[in-house]
Amino acid sequence: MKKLINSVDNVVSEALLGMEAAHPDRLRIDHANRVVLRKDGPVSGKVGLVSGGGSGHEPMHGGFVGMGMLDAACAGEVFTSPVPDQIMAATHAVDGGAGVLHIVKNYTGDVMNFEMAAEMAAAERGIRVEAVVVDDDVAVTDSLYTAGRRGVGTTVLLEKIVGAAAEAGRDLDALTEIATRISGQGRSMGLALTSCTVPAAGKPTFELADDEMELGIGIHGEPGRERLPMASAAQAAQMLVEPVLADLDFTGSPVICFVNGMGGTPLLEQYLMYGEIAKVLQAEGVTVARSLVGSYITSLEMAGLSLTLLKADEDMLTLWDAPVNTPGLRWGC
Amino acid sequence: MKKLINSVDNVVSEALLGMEAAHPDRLRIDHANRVVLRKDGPVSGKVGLVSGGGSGHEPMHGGFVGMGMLDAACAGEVFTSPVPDQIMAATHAVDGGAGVLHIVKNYTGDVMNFEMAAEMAAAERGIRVEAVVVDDDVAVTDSLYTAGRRGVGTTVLLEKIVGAAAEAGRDLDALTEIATRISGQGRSMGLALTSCTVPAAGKPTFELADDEMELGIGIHGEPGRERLPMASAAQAAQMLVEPVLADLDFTGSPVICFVNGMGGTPLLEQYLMYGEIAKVLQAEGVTVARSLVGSYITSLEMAGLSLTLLKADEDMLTLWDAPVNTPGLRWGC
Amino acid sequence: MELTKAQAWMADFAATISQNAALLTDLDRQIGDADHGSNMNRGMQAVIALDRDFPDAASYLKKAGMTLVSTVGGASGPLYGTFLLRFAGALTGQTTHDAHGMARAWRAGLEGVISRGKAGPGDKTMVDALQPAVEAMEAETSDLAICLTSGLAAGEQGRDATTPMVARKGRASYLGERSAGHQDPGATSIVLLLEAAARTLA
Amino acid sequence: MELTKAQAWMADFAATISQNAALLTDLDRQIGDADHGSNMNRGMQAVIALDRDFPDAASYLKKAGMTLVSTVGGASGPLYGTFLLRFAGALTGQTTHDAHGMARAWRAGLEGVISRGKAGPGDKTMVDALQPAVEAMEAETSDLAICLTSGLAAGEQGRDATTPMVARKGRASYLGERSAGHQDPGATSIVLLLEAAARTLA
Ligand SMILES: Nc1ncnc2c1ncn2[C@@H]1O[C@H](COP(=O)(O)OP(=O)(O)O)[C@@H](O)[C@H]1O
Ligand SMILES: Nc1ncnc2c1ncn2[C@@H]1O[C@H](COP(=O)(O)OP(=O)(O)O)[C@@H](O)[C@H]1O
Ligand SMILES: [Mg+2]
Ligand SMILES: [Mg+2]
Ligand SMILES: [Mg+2]
Ligand SMILES: [Mg+2]
Repeated sequence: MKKLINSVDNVVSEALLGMEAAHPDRLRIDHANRVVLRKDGPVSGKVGLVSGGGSGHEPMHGGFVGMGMLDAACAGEVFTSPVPDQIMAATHAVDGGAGVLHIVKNYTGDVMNFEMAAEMAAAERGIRVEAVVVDDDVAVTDSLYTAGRRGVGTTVLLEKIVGAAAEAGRDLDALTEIATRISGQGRSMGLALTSCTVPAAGKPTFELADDEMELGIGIHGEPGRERLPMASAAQAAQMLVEPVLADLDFTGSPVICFVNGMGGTPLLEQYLMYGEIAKVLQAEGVTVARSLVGSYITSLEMAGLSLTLLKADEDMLTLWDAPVNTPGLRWGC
Repeated sequence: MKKLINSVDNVVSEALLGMEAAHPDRLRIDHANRVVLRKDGPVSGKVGLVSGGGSGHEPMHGGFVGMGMLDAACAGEVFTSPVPDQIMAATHAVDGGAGVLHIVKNYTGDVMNFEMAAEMAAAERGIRVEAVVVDDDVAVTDSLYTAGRRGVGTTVLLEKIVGAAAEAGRDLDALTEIATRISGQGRSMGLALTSCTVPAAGKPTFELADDEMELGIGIHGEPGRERLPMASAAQAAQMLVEPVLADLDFTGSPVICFVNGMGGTPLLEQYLMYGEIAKVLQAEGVTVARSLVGSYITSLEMAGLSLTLLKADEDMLTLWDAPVNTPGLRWGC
Repeated sequence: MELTKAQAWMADFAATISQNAALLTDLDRQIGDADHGSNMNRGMQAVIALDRDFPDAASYLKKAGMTLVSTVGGASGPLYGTFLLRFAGALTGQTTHDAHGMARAWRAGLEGVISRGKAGPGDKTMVDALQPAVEAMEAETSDLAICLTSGLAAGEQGRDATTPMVARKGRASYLGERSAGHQDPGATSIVLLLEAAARTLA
Repeated sequence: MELTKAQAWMADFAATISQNAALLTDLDRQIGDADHGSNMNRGMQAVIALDRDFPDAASYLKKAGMTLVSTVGGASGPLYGTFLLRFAGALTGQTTHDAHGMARAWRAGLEGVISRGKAGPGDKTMVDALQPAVEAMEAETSDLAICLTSGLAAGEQGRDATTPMVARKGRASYLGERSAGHQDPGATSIVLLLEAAARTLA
């Protein structure tokens, strides 16, 4: 394992020190609790948006803290959900009197830790907390009897859109409603060319031969659903688009198309893949109204790509276009 | 070699198709000449800024085309400078009547191809063309008798600042002057943990063992000056800062500090390294006025990091803060 | 249960986890995200770093549970934390320290895990080791040592039985059929907890 | 020089480059950026795809030079392009096709390379193969075939001599001392050009 770190135990806390040093104008960091906070928060009268999860997905979530997006992000250990103490600290810190929305990716650990934190925050301080659980990964077979789908790329789009809605002064019920709707209308699919190495583990989570790829991966370096021979970009685009469209009808409304690099795939390939994906979508009658290309929800240095489609409406598009000022996503200001 | 491509011959042209599909609002692409153009260009009365170089450094340069930065970027083959035809096409396309500035990184190929293009553009159309050659890499021993230093990270800062100055209506002489000054006041140093694979070559340019790193690398996957045992983040920060400060005195004026991922190094490590570098700079009495952290001038999927310091002044800082709207760098609008 | 026994149990478990952290992480690498060993180790190191001054075993184990909740994260933090919190709750007010009480405490812990994680038998989780262990303890309440060793033996069997299962809960469920053929990490660490108990609590 | 000879030269060079592209790229991987083979191959494929209809060798080679400038990029594009442009320029108006004229054309090409790239002998570039080759041709003007084969032999020696050199021009110069011990890719491709010439131009 080769990483630019000092010790496997301090990766997250030292990265947070660097983040604070790099963005003193926009971020404030509660180092004891490992919570990234909006510098100008809590914003009085605004619903506080709290997300978080394991580290190793940067810029998500800490890089999405700021005006028009999150109020706080809790940084867990690498690929390990944060603990309730962190989430409670974040919830208290962002409470502007209008309640707090937790944005949770659907992993057993994340869901349980956020649940415990919400129970405690409500009991201890009477803060009204709602939660939305994002579960958009079509690679996972969903059923009543399983843990359900993983939360992946839709999370980024949701944090942006709901962040804009919160900034616009919508209340907790309205935000919970639109967040739930976004989670229901987003679908993702990913593939990997390499695995990645969790610092504490010291070696790659799985091994792929030079002529293999892994289809249906999540964002924790975990193996996917299927190991396949390495495909061309055109074939790979098909493999990503097809299961997404098979799961939800994306025709008939504007779509936000998000092509995401997993961390180790250069932008050159991401753009090439965007072109291939756009071709397939056009042929399938999907109207892309907005797009996002880049490494926004990553698995450390994993090489690979994910596709997220969100069935949007005019309201969501307006919120998508609204100003956002975070280290990871910025426009309009 | 595992890459999300269709064929090694079409990587660049297909990536440009994807780029156009992803940014139809901001970019226009001359596919025959592989030139990325500002959608609303040429801007009449404004000096046109043209850069370019080998592909594989994305988002540089194509991702820096747009309001407040470049007017055009010429995309060469991967790690191969563009040809004069492309540069001429770009020069003609961006000419708004106020002349054109070529921003060239100091590589033999880039310098010669831009020179030939400038000669031809002047001869054929009478366009006034000036050039600035960026040569900021302190890893390279400089002498009258060699090709001189490579152009690396300072290029990004220069394109942003001079882009803002051009947008503000400064004339070609003023832009050439400030560009030359920036080039003289920027210094960079890089290190790599892995090499990268040029698609047409099919295998990594060099091999590094699991306990080795390469100090003093450029941006073309080429080996560096020294192979060293893998170091901690704190040591690596020293190795980057020290030769930069030894080459130019950065105390006494505000500094822009740019910590750049080479492509395969996750943001988590980049932030961690930013923190380490900030500590060393503070101890050395360097005042960081602005900072930039991210993968902006890359070597495909190379894992590694570079540090660029630019000795700025108030004018440069104001230009740095000015609005910019490109796929790769955006703020203020 | 005496405070010193509870502390010996946690100390033993912490040492065992530390020795087996690489193994647990390795199991988790195969069907999860390669962190179960480091998660549990981080938590148990925090537990043994606790002050040793507690009025009784129940308050100590409650604090240990809270410590796991606060330091582990992931799925195992809330689950192991809830286990100990409920286990401690069942000890509160118990005056005799016999096999009956022991089985009751483990049962309470198991129910906490189930109510928090919603996993049932056969879902390929720690429940598959914990539930048969608790049932075996409940069937052997004549002697505390025998109670614990039969719990351990049943837990080991339960752990082994997870190997062919297709996971329906936790991260391994994302793998679908591919999760079969790998032993569940959480079931494996539960057996370490049972081993430590058999060594220290009788 | 007859048009057909010039075209045979370029065709032979293109084939040789294509056969040796991997070798050239490999040399460039060691002290450069692993593209000299693909650069030259891209350019020469474009040259042989040119229309075959030209008034004379000079206008054909001029077009070939422009084609290299327009398709190769990097350092070798302008350098090889300038070489052929100047070579063609020296042929213009030449009526006899002898060794004198041949040497004069190569000299003109060499001077183009030097004025474009500013490299001198010992800088570990293509000049280190090209310059001795031109000098050897100039010393053997009695017979065209002998002129070309002695140029080739001197070029080979010049190429071999680049191995111990420390580069002062081109990308390899960034490596400083570490560039020593590797043969220069551009000097290597110049020898392929000389080989093709010896086979086709006599
Ligand atoms: N819903 C659940 N109920 C019971 N145990 C579970 C559940 N989900 C996961 N587990 C257990 O947790 C273990 C994984 O723990 P760990 O790796 O520390 O957390 P994470 O999965 O968040 O990385 C699994 O091996 C399994 O035994
Ligand atoms: N200034 C120069 N003068 C002459 N030849 C040069 C010069 N710089 C580089 N070369 C030659 O060009 C070769 C490299 O060509 P190539 O790899 O195609 O271009 P690049 O270096 O731009 O990748 C070198 O091996 C060297 O022989
Ligand atoms: Mg985990
Ligand atoms: Mg090159
Ligand atoms: Mg795990
Ligand atoms: Mg080269």
